Amino acid sequence: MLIKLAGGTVYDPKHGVNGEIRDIFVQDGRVVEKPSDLKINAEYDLSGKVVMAGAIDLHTHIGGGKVNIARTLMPEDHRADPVHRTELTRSGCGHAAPSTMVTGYRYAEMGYTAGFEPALLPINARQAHMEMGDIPILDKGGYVMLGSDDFLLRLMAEKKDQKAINDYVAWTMVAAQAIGVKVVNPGGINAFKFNQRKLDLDENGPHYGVSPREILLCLATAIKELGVTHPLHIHGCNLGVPGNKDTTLNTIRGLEGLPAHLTHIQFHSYGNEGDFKFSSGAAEIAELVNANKNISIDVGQVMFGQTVTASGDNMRQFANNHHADPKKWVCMDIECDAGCGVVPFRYKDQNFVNALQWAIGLETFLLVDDPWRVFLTTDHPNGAPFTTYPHLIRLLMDKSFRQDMLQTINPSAAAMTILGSIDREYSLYEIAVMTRAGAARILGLQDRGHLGAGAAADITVYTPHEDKQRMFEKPDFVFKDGELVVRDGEIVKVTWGTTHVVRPEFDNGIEKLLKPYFDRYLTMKLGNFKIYNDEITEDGRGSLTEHPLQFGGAA
Amino acid sequence: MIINGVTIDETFAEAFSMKATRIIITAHNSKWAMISAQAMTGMATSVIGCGCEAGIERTLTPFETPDGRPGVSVMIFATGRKALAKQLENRVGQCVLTSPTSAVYAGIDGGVALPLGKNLRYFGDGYQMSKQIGGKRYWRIPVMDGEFLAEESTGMKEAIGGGNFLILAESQPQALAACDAAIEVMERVRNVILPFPGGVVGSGSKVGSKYKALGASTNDAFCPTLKGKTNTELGPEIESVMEIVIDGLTEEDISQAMRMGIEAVCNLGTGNGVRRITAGNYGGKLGPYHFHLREIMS
Amino acid sequence: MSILTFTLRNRPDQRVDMSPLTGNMLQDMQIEDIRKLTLRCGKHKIEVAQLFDIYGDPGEEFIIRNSCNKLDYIGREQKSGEISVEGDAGAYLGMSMTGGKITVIGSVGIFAACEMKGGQIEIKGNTGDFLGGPLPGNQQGMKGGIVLVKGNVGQRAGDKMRRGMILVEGNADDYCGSRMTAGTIAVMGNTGRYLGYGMKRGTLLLWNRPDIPPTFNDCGSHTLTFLSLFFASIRGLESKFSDPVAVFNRVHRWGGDMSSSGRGELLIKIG
Amino acid sequence: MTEISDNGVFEEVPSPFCGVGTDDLAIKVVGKVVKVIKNGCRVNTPAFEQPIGDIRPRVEGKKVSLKVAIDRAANLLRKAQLPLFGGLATDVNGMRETLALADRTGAIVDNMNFEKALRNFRVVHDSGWINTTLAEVKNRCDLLVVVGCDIEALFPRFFERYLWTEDCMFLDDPGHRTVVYLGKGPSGPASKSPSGKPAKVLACPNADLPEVLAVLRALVKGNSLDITGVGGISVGELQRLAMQLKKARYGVVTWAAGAMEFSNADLTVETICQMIKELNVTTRCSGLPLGGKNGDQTSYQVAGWQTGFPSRIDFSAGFPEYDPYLNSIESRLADGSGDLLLWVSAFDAEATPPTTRLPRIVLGRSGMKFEKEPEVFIPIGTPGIDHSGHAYRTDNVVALRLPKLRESSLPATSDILAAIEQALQET
Repeated sequence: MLIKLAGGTVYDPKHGVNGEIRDIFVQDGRVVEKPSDLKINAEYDLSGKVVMAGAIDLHTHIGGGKVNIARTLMPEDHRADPVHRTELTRSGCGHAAPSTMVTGYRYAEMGYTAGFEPALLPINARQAHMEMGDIPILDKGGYVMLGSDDFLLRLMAEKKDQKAINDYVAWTMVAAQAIGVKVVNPGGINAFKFNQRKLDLDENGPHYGVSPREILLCLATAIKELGVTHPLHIHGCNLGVPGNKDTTLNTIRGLEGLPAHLTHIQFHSYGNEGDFKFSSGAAEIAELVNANKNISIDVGQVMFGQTVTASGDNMRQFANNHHADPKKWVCMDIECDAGCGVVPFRYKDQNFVNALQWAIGLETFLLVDDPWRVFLTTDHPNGAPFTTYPHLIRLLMDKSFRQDMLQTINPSAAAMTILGSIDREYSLYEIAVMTRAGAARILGLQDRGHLGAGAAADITVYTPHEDKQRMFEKPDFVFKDGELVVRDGEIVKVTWGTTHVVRPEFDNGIEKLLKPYFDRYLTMKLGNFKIYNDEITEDGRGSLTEHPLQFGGAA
Repeated sequence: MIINGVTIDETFAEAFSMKATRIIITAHNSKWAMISAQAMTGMATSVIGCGCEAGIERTLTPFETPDGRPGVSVMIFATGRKALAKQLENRVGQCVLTSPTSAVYAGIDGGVALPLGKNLRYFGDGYQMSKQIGGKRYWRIPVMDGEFLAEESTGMKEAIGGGNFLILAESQPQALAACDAAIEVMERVRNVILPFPGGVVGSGSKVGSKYKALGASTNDAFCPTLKGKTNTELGPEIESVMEIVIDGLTEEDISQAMRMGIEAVCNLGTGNGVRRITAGNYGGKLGPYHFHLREIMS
Repeated sequence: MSILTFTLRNRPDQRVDMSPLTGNMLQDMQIEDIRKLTLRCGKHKIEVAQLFDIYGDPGEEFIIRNSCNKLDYIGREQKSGEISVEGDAGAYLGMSMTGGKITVIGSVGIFAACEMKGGQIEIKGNTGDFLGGPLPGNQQGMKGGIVLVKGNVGQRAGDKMRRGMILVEGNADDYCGSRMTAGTIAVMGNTGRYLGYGMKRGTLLLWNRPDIPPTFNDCGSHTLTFLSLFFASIRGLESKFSDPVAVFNRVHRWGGDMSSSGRGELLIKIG
Repeated sequence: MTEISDNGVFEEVPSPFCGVGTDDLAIKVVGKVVKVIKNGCRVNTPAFEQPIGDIRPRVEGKKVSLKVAIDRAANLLRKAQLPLFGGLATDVNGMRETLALADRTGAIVDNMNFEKALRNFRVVHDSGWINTTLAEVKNRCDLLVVVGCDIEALFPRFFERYLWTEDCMFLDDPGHRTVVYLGKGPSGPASKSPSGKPAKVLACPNADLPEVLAVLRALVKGNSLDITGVGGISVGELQRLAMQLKKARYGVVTWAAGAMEFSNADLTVETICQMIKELNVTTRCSGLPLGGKNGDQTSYQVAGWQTGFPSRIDFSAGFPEYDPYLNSIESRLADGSGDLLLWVSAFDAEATPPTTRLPRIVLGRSGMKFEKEPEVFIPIGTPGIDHSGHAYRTDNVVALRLPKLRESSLPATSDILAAIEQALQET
């Protein structure tokens, strides 16, 4: 089967292609060089259309226990957005915490072909994979969460060498079928179990006497030494706390040049100036990010409306419970591994703090120079549901629209942001970088996020439009692995994507430490804890795609 | 125009736009409702010196009040919404809330809402309770004598302040008697109050003063003891002048009160020393409402 | 001119969602169009005329005759108009209605007056559980209007009620006024156990002394002025509540639920 | 992973039956006979050892081929106006297929134990909670309050595995943990500490639990009450318990919704959970709902991620509608709107469908017996014995990988339901 996508205007930043008219050939699910003699089975005339690789969301909460808690917590949100079945698609619910099938459909309908769950609790990774196994079309993957788990803290407290830590990290990644490692409020979730309500970067945590800075360094080093492409995915200390920008600045400085990804940085970019002791720290943070090439970020943009926040950071989620709207929330301590907190939020444009959060996110997007190192996220569903992305893209690409929106928010917040003075407008090329090529690069997905020969044929075709929201919310065509899955913004075929993993090597001897730990302290046997490949592949529609490790400096 | 020997001047009373509200105070018995009403309308003769003009409109039978207890209807006038709201809150807070067995309700429905129980409720220190009954919200505030009940808010209306007429008589006792006769009938008129003590002003004022600090001073043209020293308005037969000031919701209300009052005065006639009726104005330049005495009496 | 009347032909197998039929929706419609309105009935959407014999003139008022307990959502979101139900009604009667009136001659299912915001519901028979409650997950039950029940009400009447009045001439089952956050429930008959469970604010006005829940504290006997207003406000209802002999303002007050924020009250008639 | 040793014994076998995620069983399989040889208990051993009955499907009592049974089931489903899918005791894949078929046929799905589980679910819908999981209990819990359930009768190995442990990361002596029963007392000695200290029991009848918990919550809040006792428990005792909860470093309050057999028990669970939230203002305290036997939790989890709702979901409108009261099978059998019952019960042959005049399609654990023969009976395998699969344990966080222990030729729930769905599409 050979498909020709003819004459589209192509944006393929990995190959420096910036709006050039090109033909793209797809064979057996892959992009190929122009074949000389083969018969073309299908041709799409894409003249006047914009062609990009399928978009990749590198931080979206689409699977795992906390997402299902969020779903259970919000029946009213489901009732407000019922999704009908069709001959082709399953029914479900949409909006803040959509059902798995609807998650896949709605992402694909926006031209996304991959999404990564950033908080795979090791003990809950099996569930996350099973939920993601029910997300159609998208490729997926997950970052396993470490940093508040008692085993790591024990290793650190016992001053075990970096190698032991590397082995443990690698073992956990493999056992949890992960592509990266995330740390959430390093040590903080653990400290909360000892009734500590705050843990600063250089504060020693209870019981183990290990500081968040030490945890960050130790994990970032492990990732680098193991050759995992995706740098340590960091959800830092003090999320949401006014004045936390200093923690974030110190976190970046403290990484000592190690590669790191700071996630939903908007929630970590707050000053404490002004009448309400809440201000933007975006400019300072952007400046430091610009200066430190080892750092990448995603924004975690806040958009106005109802959503539900779901995080492993139960220390901070507990602290935020009085903001719950509607007034209900769940916190959990989980299996000496981590925790979770689920709190519904309604971000209001007339609320000073919410409006400034919105502005801080946009400032961050616009002040970080290098689109290869800043990624488009709302930390779905924490800042907003992922379905707001087209609106967000318009805010980034259209200054006058941005200015109009700025006029409508809480005036005190509008007065506190420099947003109005920023002229930058993202280009289509830059959007393609941050949502495709850059995301693939930072994840180590060599055959995704671009349109060169050998790439998986995940391709999105848009009709250019002055209103970029309209353009990005309803692509003309979406191909997944070469199959047409969306036409005119509607699902025409349901396929099943793969699960991306890396498998760093480790010394099996680590199990000599782990097995007795499992037997003595945990409630599950080591052997039952590991997720085996056939668990993901046995149903015939799931698959695993292993990506190579990188040594000698990634990216 | 002369009625029963009394000269009605060819002049007019000049009145001003004001904002007004009405509240209903009830209590265990009419005595305590009246005490509370009198206290809250005390020292409310003139907006200039008191911030508002307030008075008792009438007493209410148990059948006329929301809670079936004896009550008093009170009206309060001020120059603007803010001033009115502030005076209302202060006076209800200090004189109605504090008055034993009292409760307070809106006397005007609709229009711009002025807080009544809405702010007083905080006196309840968290123990206050709200109740919505028949589409209206009430606050139940626990107090030492039981429970103070206050409606959430009362309505505000556009109103008129400063309707007036002056009674010119041959002697002080005769002027006073004429006032008494006028007040007795004017008190029956709805939608008006007579904010001055007993409804009567013995010391009408003019605008301005030789002393810089004062905005108003004695109306020397009507002071009988100054006949020889000032540009007097008084003939030799006049020995005392008294004024009745009327605030009301509409021109009709004020006109009616003035007509009834002047009629009562004229009924006494020259035989009782009443000689002339006139009215206070500022040449028509200050107030938008002009109550021409002869039109009213025709 | 005769009142528009829908006569149910047969008891349907499936439950029927009656929400398209409200006073305000029908008042300006032609009879032909009303006949063609579709109602959800299980998996299917069927035309009104397939289920009901219809006669009379469209207007704000209509009658459902031969009604049964499978007709759900009668008067849902009604803004104005008047529905008379002759027979029983199903679940969610008058859900989210904001105005107008619904009268039911028979009994009704669960969640009557669910999240009702205004208007009046009168039920001559009994109601199921959750009268005036919220849908699971929602934070506020009934928020306004008056519900008058001449019979008995099921469990958890007024769950999470926020405003408005529920008047019960008969008895209320267990958990009456659970988790109430405001509003008034008046019960002339007896009340079950766990009265006002988790109640934050609001008033349970009782004619008969219940078993006082252990988390309500005695606040003594009082004459409360607001009760005069309460009775005055319902004087116009055709109910025992409007009988002048029913009026009282002397009560024994119990404050609670002390396990919750404890600002609610049981007011029990004295004498 | 469950390992098979040289002598034909499976080690470290996880159990889907007990709800608390026991995964240390040793099981010997000889042919089709399963024998628990280590770490069995009253719940798990008989569940594993239940012998296989028929393996042939039946239509109206006559043995038929699988294809005939599947076609008959598809025919019944095709004709049904409102099929009711009940039982729902199966593994993750079984539940996935159940929902796919329900979505296609416009059915109502209702787990057989949801009436009990709803006592917890309504709390999550309405107000939420602070909960913990078994490993945290094992390593941190210094005060366990057991509300209204006899843990050892329901979960025989709970104390042994999670409380009276040899090792514990954060308590000097796990044997010094305090255990208090509120309501029902223990039926056996399991709650007695290793040194022989019995649990404190504040006993009261079930029906008094709502009030006892309300009083406890009021006391935790610091409110004073007029009463001197409730449900036979003195306020002084409850005041002491309130102080214990406030002083505990990591208190855990546990309950089994299934044991709270009184109406509106969700309100009592809510009271417990709100109290726990209030305790967390100053100390740590968590809830631990116990349950999840025989795939209950599995069914709620999968329904949760595929529809947003845990159970009692009506697909007849073409999208999932949740009504935890009206969409119960019991209610739909009573009002006559359901016209076909499809029952899935892969774990417990005793968990049979209700007897009704409606036609019934039963996918039951082999050996299931009926008062009245269903139209279609297809014996199915048990996840974790006859085929591999996944099941959740009580704390919802941990999913167990269930191994296949024997060759029985009994099909998986998901295989049968997928075949029925396929048959529906073909004609």
